[in-house]
Amino acid sequence: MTEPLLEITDLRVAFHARHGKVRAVDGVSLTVAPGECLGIVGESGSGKSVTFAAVMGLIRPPGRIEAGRIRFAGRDLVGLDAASYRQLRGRDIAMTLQDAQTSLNPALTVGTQIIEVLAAHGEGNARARAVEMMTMVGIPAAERRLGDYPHQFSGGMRQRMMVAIALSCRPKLLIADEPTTALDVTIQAQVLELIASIRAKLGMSVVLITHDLGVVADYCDRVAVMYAGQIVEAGRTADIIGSPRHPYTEGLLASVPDLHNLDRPIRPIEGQVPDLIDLPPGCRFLPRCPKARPDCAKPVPMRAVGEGRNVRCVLT
Amino acid sequence: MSPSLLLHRLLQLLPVLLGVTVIVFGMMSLTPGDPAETMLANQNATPAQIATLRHDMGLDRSLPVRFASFLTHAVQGDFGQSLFHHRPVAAVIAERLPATVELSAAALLFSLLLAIPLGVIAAVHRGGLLDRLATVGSLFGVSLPGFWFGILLLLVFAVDFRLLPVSGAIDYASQPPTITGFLILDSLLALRLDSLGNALAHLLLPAITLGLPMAAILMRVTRASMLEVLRQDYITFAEAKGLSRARILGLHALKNALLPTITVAAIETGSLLGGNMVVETVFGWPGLGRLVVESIFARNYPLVQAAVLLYALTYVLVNFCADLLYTVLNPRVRM
Amino acid sequence: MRAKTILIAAAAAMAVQLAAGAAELRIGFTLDPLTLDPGNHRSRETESLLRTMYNGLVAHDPAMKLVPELITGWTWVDPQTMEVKLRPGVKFHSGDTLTADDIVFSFNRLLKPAALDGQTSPRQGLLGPTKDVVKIDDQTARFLLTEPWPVLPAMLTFQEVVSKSFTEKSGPGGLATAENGSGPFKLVQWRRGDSLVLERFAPYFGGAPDIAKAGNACIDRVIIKIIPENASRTAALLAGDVDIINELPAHDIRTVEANKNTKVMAVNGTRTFFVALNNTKKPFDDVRVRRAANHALNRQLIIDKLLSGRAVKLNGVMAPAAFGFNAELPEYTYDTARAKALLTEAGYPNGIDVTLDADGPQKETAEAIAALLTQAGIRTKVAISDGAQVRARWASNGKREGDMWINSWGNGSLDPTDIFEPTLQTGGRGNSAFYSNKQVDDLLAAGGRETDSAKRAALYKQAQLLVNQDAPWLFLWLPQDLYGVSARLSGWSPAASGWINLRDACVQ
Amino acid sequence: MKRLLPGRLAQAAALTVLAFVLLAACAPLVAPHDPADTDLFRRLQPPAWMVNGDWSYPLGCDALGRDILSRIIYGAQVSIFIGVVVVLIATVIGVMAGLAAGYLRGWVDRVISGLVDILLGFPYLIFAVGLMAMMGPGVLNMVLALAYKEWVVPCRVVRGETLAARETEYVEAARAIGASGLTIMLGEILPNILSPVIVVATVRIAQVIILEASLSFLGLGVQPPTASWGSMVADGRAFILDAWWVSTFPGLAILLLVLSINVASQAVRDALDPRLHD
Repeated sequence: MTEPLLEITDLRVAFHARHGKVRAVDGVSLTVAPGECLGIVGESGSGKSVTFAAVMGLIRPPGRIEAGRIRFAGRDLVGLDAASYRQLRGRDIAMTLQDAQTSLNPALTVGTQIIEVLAAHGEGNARARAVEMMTMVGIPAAERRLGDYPHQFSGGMRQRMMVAIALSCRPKLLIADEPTTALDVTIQAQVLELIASIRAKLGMSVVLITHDLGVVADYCDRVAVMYAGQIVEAGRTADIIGSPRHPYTEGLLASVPDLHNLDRPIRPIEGQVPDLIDLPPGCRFLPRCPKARPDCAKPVPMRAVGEGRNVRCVLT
Repeated sequence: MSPSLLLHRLLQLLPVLLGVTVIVFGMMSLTPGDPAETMLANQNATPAQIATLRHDMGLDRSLPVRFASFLTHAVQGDFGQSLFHHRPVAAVIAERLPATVELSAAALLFSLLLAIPLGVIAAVHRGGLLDRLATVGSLFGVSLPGFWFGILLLLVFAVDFRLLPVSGAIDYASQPPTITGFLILDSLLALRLDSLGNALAHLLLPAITLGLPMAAILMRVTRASMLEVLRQDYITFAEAKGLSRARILGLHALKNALLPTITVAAIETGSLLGGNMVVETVFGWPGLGRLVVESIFARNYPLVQAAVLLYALTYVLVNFCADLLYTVLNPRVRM
Repeated sequence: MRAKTILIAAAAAMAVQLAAGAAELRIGFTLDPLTLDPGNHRSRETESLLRTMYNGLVAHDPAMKLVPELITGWTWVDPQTMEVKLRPGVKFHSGDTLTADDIVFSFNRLLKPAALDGQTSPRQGLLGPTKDVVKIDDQTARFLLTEPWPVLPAMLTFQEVVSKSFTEKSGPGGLATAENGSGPFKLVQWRRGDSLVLERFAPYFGGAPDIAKAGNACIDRVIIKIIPENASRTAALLAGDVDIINELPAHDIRTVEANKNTKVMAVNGTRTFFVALNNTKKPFDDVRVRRAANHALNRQLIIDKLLSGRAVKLNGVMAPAAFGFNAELPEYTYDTARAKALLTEAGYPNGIDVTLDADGPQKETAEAIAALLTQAGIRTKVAISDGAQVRARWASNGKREGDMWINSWGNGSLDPTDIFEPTLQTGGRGNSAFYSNKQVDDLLAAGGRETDSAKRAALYKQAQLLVNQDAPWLFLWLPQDLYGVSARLSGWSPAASGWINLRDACVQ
Repeated sequence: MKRLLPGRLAQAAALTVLAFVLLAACAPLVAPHDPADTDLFRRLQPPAWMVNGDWSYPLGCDALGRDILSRIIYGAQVSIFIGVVVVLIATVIGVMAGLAAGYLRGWVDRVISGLVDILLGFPYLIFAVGLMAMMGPGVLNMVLALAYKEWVVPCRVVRGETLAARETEYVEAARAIGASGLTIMLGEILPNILSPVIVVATVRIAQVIILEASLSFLGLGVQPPTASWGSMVADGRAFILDAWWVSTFPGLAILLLVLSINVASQAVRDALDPRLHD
């Protein structure tokens, strides 16, 4: 196996609130290989976005990285000075956000917003590169549209614009945070196809953060399922979709409609994501788990259960 | 904004100006006291002489006649004679206007220059020491009666340290040639650095006194809207793009955060114009505010009417300009 | 950076001032002139400022004695005709020579209806029964009266002479902003609301020869800065920004005296302060109550504390320096027992409840008076309103609802006609006490006509005694006019008339 | 309460406001002297710790020898009364007008917005000075003179919020089930827009106290012997050169109260504005 592009080891991120410490990310370890697409799945509040905010170096007070290591292309990112981090962001690691509607600055032209990334990272010929990038993501008449404001674009075009901005410096890693939630199904597919095709063209790695297992099934090589700040199951996509080993993964799969088996009933997971303050030491899914056992109340470690596959459950 | 829309907006102002005129006229006519009596206060005169004086002042006509006469003349730009100056109201006001405009503009500039950076700093360091210092510090501005604070400044900087002049707008020896009537502008146009320095030295304390309360308000608005903006996705996205902090705060955040600041600044121009009269009295500033208060007390009706109309017009125009600026800053409302 | 630039620039500006200011005098003055037209205002402050540029036919010497100024003297041809001889060689600032035509023109502007571009001069009333001024020859003019009015020379001090040709040339309203007087200083610039800049007028005729050291002015330039706020004006003096300030508040005397570069100058004023008691309404319709009020007030205490002792008690209407002042008026001594006895006698054994009206500037004094009266059984509330409002309330043709009004009346001519008649004659314009005494009315009427000084004085003394007995007012005091001046000023002294006579002022 | 007042500073501010209100309410019990007790022999007596000071008059005496401390305590009544009553009247009127304009739209909106525009065109102080000159002095007239224009501030806020709330689902739902306009305005919209109204009101109380001081400066203050802080500063400014204490102590009282109101209101604002919570 080649050296991973991104390697997160035992990452812990906490937010200090008035009534206690919120452990948003609690011992997450994962790797992303060059050219690979990794899916991160979980409900909101599972820590998936925070994990990658930590990778981007965008954890702001009251949040803090308490422990762990983030290695990217051979460099340690935790504790990296602000200037170096700034050079890294947007050039080597790029990120798109959930909603292009709110992620593009309404007061600036899209031209400004794409050219400034190139300029910030010392790329010459920024204007031409910007037009090239916009054309690549499928924005027609790119040259002419540089002077337009985001509100003059349709939803899908805005999403493409965001991808164009993120990819303008040809990053090694793209973190796509919920790229599809705000879009309707057709455009969703277009955007994902776009990312997939550019990934192939540029040979970059992609982390796809989503709560949609269907999306993961179609586009990701591997997947990590997160729950309450921890990874509960990780492995090759086909393995996990085919035979989930963690009750939470099972629950997730049961809660989405199966296009291949429409007769299967949809069952949402009962209960709520626990409060991340003062968590009990045992399995975090325990209160909602249909298969709970007494020894679930003890700390549950991550265990390897096959080739490249790990599960955090006493049942396995 | 298209020319026809501009015209439409301007036409909308007319009812406001008419309303202001009616209210002022009504107020002044219901106010006890008589300009002729005020003029002859504690001096001898026969009833016949007072009657002549009232006739000369136009006070012997009935109210509706006076109002109609004022209105028909006012639309032609004639606001009548100032009762005590015996010169056209327009001329008397025009002489005092530049000083007031200059002071108000300086106060506005001062408050914006103070409020925006402080508001940004406070928002960025929300809850931190700088935030608290900026918040409490700016509140001092809004918590002090202007006339008292003005006198204190004057005692410290003009009397104790003798750094700045006590009163007036400029020293005789430093006067620039009159081109526009605005001292700062004239100094610049004539390239007179000594005049500019002298005018600024005179302007400093009044502008601070007048601008401080507004600075406090604007700082709070900027802070709040900056907090709101900083939570937006586009700021996170800008950070993810690896932009410098200066560019993120100064361009991405501020361009959005300034919108409420501009709106409030335009609205607060009203209190700025009103605050003039207090500050002008303390600093012997030759502006309009002092004249208007003196005129209210002396029942100099024509001058008060014209001045209030002018204030209303200024207010309306400032807000109009703010709207225009708004469209520049916010492309979504561009029409 | 900005602050530094400003400081440097300010320092540079000061340097310029010093170089140019060897003989420059700066004055901090309360109010901007309303107009520069001597014929079209009724403001004491405006007149004070105009007097630095204009001259009158008659002036006051430092002792407030009448002296001829633009004329060599006046003679009564008969009780209704006064002749004046013009002083030769008087030049206007324009260089024209002042002639009898100018005098005739100046006074007819004031006298004739609609003579000021269709408007009648508000100063007409100050010339009493004068009906016309006619030219006899180039150096002589006559004042024609409809009835004898011996006070005319004193009243002439209030009027200034303008140039006929200049006035006609400058067109309607032209005199309001331009000046062409004959005084020791000519106007260079009037920055409205900010300052007046005057320069020495070299061909000045020298002024009234009866006032010592007639001659040209000592200083080259005068800058009169308008500083309305009292504390700011005093601050300007202390900071060295100005050399003379008018209306120095009595409580700032200590501060100004304590400063080694400044001192206080005072002159006996001409303004009588009093509390008008409503003689037509209970309880002050009873003379015993009015007398009780006069006994109840410790005037000396207020003078000592509020006015820093800078005032004289009055027992009547006239100032001690005025013509016909009766120095033998009995004093209502401070005696609360007597006050209470008088109240009881009048049927108010438990005292009375009254309201004292005052305008803003009199608030402090009114409150002090009210507190002292209250202690003596005249329970007094103070009601403050703006000046126009109080005056409307106390107009002689008004509703007569008030109890007491603290008021004052100026008497720049120091002649009874100018103060006694309007304030105490039945129906007089300033008769805010609504006082009416036939005997007093008759004495005043006679005094107004009497041309023999001694007899005239006797009439007024008699009238003052009657008023003193009737006590239509709560008699108060006559304050000094206070000025703050810098130590570098010499040769200047304040005038009782309120004029800032700058001719003899010098600065080091 | 804890949620409303984060931070020790805000708590201190709230306590200060409370202390001033209590002081005002219990003035006769707390004040060492009758605030109108005049004695010219005590004229401009300095504070106790200075030469010629006297501990029975801890903050010194004013121009008429009245105890400054007692006058500040009684003055709190007047200043707080004016501030609170003006803002209360203005808020009630402004909320009504704003709701009507924002919800009913049409000619109601045009009339109210027109009036608001006209009043905004007047500089506040000139309007108040004019009204005071018209109605005469006194606390009640001052309250009226200030409230005549003050209502415009909450009115604008409420109108804007109502316009936004009008389009929300809960209002549409209420309309769908046939609720009357009045019920919707008072029952549905008002509770949802109350927090900006409260925030604006607290800030405006402070502003009104300052405005009252400015009116006193222009000679249109409360009637003696009543003292408001504003009138004390205004009257005392004349003595600032030789008796700084006369205007400084009431000035500090205004500063402290207004500062506290503002700090507390900012905390209330931060707490009530859900958008500021993550």
